[in-house]
Amino acid sequence: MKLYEYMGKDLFSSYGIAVPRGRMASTPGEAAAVAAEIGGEVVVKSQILSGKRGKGGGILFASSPGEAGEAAAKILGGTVQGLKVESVLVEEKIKIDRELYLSITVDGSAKKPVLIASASGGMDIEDVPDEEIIKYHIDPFVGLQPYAAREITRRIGLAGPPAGEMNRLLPVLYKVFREKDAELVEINPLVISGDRLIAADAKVTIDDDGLYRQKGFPRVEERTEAEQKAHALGLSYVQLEGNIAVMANGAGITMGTLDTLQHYGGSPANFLDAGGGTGMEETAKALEILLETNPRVILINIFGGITRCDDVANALVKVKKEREIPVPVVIRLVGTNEEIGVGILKENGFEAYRKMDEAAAKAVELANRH
Amino acid sequence: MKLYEYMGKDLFSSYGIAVPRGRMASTPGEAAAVAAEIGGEVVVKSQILSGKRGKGGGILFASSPGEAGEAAAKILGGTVQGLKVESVLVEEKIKIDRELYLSITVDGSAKKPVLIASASGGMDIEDVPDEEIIKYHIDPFVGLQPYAAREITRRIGLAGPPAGEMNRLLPVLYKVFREKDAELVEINPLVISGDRLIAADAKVTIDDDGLYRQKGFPRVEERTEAEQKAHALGLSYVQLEGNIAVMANGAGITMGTLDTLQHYGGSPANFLDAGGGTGMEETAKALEILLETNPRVILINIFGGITRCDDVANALVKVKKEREIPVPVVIRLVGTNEEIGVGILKENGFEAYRKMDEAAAKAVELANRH
Amino acid sequence: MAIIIDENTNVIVQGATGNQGRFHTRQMLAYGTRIVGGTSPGKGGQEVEGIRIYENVFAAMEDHRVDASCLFIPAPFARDAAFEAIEAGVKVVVIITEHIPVHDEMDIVNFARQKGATIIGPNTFGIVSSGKCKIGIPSNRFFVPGPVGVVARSGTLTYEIVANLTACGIGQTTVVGLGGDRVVGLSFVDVLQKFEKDPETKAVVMVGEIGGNQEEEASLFIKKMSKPVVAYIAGKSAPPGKRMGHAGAIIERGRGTYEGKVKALKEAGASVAALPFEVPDLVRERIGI
Amino acid sequence: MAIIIDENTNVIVQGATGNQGRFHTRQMLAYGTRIVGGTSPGKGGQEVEGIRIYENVFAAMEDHRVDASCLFIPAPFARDAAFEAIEAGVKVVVIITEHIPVHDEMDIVNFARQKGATIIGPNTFGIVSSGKCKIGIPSNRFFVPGPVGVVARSGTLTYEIVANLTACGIGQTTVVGLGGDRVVGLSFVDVLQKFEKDPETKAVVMVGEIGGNQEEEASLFIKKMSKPVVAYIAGKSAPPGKRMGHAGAIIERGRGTYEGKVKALKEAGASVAALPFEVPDLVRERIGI
Repeated sequence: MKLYEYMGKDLFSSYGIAVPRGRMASTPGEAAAVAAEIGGEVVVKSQILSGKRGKGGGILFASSPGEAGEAAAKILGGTVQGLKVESVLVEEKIKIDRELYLSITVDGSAKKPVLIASASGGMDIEDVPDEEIIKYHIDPFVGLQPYAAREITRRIGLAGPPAGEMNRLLPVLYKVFREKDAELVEINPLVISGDRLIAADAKVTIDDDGLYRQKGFPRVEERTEAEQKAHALGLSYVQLEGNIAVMANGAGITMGTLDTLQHYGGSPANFLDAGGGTGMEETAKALEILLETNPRVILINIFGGITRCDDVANALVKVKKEREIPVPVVIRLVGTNEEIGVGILKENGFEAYRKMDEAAAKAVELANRH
Repeated sequence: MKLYEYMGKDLFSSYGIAVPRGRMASTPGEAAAVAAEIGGEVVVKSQILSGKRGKGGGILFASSPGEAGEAAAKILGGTVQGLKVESVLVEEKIKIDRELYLSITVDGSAKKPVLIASASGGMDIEDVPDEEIIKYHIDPFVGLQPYAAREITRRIGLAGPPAGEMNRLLPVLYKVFREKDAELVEINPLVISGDRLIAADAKVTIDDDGLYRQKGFPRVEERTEAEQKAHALGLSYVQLEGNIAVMANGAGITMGTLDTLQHYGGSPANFLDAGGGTGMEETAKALEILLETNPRVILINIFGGITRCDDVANALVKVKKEREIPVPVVIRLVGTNEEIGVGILKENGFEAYRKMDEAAAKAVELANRH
Repeated sequence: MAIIIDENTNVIVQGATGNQGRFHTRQMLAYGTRIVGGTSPGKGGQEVEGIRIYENVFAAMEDHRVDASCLFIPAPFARDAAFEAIEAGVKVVVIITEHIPVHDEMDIVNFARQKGATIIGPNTFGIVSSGKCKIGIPSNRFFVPGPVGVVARSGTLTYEIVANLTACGIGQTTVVGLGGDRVVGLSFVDVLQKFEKDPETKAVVMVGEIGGNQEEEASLFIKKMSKPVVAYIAGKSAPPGKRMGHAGAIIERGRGTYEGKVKALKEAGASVAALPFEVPDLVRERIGI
Repeated sequence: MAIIIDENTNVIVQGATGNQGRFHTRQMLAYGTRIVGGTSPGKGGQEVEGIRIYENVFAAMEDHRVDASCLFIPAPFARDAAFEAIEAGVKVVVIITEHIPVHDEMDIVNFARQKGATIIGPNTFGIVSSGKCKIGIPSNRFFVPGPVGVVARSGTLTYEIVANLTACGIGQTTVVGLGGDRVVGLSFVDVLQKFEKDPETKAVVMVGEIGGNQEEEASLFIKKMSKPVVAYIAGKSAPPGKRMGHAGAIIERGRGTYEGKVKALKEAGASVAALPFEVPDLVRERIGI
């Protein structure tokens, strides 16, 4: 779950990490009030779950409360990077002497947290050459110890008061990362402003699987309505542009199904992974979600392991009995209780394929026939 | 630093470990007041830094506030196990269904914390055979995890609600041990009272070397006045019964000096380890401490490493100049700046030996001459 | 021969009294897996499918040599259960559980490294040494002995490919599910190394996915392998996965795409199937059967 | 030959700019120790006794191979400094500092175990391979090459015994100070094993103390040694040390007394000196010089 910048900064602040003074606002009036409270020049930043807002016109400067209100009015309700802006963060404009980059994330290869830092921060961090990027892997049983912080600071090349600030910041940032089940904590830019280090941005992603033990976070929703509905059923769903609705069980086989469809010239309407052990009721609901996308064909590809073929067949029959299915359904069904499932389908007028490629080819043929 | 039982229980209580209701009292009146507050039967326990109070008459029972006051009057100001009692702990008398033993301490061989538990707790724990004692070593980087707690509980042989209580207690006790720089946390007996586990005693020792970062503990003083004085100078001092005052530099060589004295029939008045790098001023003060014990002879055994022989010699001369030294001083002096030191001593009428055995023999001879 | 587990592997099932645990204990027994016990706190002494239930792994090990463990433990308790198995001395720990927090996964994998244990998963279908031992959840019917080692990131896609192989008369030495999560115990390279050393394995099928850089790392090892590798990479047409801010980009540095993975594998000498059902033909081609 | 360190050992001094660090850097250089650098945060680039000071151990290792480190770091910072050396890859870490909290000592020793480093100390005088390398604080004059390995718990008593040996014409291969604290990196057994394997060491002198059960554990190994061992145990007449509640008694179970240690050592075939100055004669007797 991604956090909005203002939430990430609130989180940082609660750990004693310095952030610019400021507050979230949902209306131009609120924005002007926050600007008045801060005094002087302010920055008005659109709150969306994406980076590169600066280049997208999502960050404006203002030198009075009136200007701040106007800036907020320009941004609020509009879109930045294709995302609707519902709130802004109004904060003091800080003096920037230098911009650094700092983050901690999970390194799947090393199977450890990795701290990434660079003396060259700011918008173009992805173009900074590898030799200017510092990577430090953290043993989860040891944590980020003071000596490691000093070594990272040394490699960044800091000296004087900002070096001391960095030595203090690094273990705290790891603490946030660990205690909050974060997959990512990123500060870009981390600004040197006089003697101080200030987190001028905050990008925090909380591990969805860790949310059950992370109380006190507002729930941020990034999914479309259909995706939310699928998620509530324990299904993984992504909307796509095509006209063949797809349901399979397992992320890999769902991807394989899409690949096969495209191979035969078809165009998938969605990615729906029904998971490994979904029962009859969930399967029926998943079908409902597919139908709502108004596809030309539905392709169901089930390789039964934990999922039982008879459950899938019964679910299909149930949906058919409850409502009309206005488009053809192509089913591939093998695995656990395959014979029973195929029998149920036949009795109810569905044809079942044993081979994935044949089923995919058939679905493409039907979609293109219209 | 050992904590009094009531301090240990306050500490446990602050971590959510169940202890009997009660409070410390310094007068019979206070004891009666605490008993009245608790109601019903109470226990009045002398607060001394030693075990086996029960066998020594230091624990009395009372069934009314009046009786509690009388019990406190009996104990307060007296001695238990040779120690003066200045306070008592008055607490509810708990129902004892069973007594267990539980502690965590440092295992110098394994170089790890070790948790020790036994289903047979109570006063005679030291006589419980090894096979009824459970030892579990804790990796300091991993801590005491829930699975380990369950395994210990299983090996103790607990079932039902007390097993659940034990599973919760064990990681908390380790937390106390680790967070408070403890060398020992011991609960004996740990009482099963109905469904509950209650710490009926609390023995906690805080690592002296960790005290600098352990705020919030009252300082408990176990040393004699002379020992305190020596400790304030960074010296390690223990009072003994004999008549030859001894000073050496290093715990091992001080022990070796005592051994050698006894070998020649002498009797040491003290153990004074002046440490490895003590300067002139500290050495002079250490001499003052020795003189206060009114010995017959003083034996100084210095093998100079960090300690410089000239510093020791100068210290001796300084003391001699400032005050009369009423007893003979035998000095053994070798090592760093030996020649300078021996020169200074000779100039000032002291004789220096090079060999430890000769110096010890001389000291014994002088002590026995009187 | 086979890798990691074989007919002599003694297995316990952690969480054997739950629905999943019970069902798959029965399935594994039916496959011939030597299950010597199950665990379930508070249920020591019971029986499930004729298997004795113990309070914990330590208790089971008082009665049996235990070589491997299979976890059917809910995500919030999986870290503790895995630690228990590792500390008790179990050398192969198969974690079926999905949705384990990634910090717990890092803890598990690093604890296992310290103690010299092999973690399979989390979020895996498990591991099958065909005809000898199955630890995990795939259905029994498709796994038959033969000359091909299979290593995969995802489950059902692997069943698909294994079933295709079996249908074409190509059996498997061992089929390893690495697990679908970001942090898992084994990488492709770890398993390829074992297959390279296993005398019965004549070729390896590797089932990858877009994202991460495991397949690229595997390519470096494949270059040095004496045995042929056939790969399929899922996700040619998949929507882009979520990205971990700039940090993710810095770690991946352009790796992780379908095209990049296929290029790396082909340059390393692997055959790459465009679609899952092409795998058996490519295997035939490479081992000449 | 010698154990642990020799004439090729490259040493850095952590905390080289303090009084102690500076003094002993000079002394070690005078003994012939190959000191390649010192560390002191914030003082990188300075020089002490002609030795370059680095910001930290990592920086020193960019310029030099570093085999061993000697810590003159105040107790509150010793844990972190030791961790730094260990993680940087230093394989022998000598910790002179006394009064380090015991929990920090456990952390240091267990971290070193994970990383394969040897900790000498804390609260040790150090280690001397006579004529080759001295890491620590003993004065240079008494340590001359010869056939006897020395291992001890306490400092000054060791100087006493080494000086006696040297005065009698018996030099030393290596003299190891285990350290006086309850938790230290090496035990008597660890060092005895190394001396047993060292071809130049003909006999071992072991200087123990009352308390703990290290000497009893060493006795079990001495039984199997091919080389003679001469021991002295200090504290025959010492006041009893502080006891860790019942827990201490349960761990020691009657071991730890002077009589028990001497009995165990004698039964294992060691010669036991009643007083420190008897050691040289016993050594002569055992190696026939």
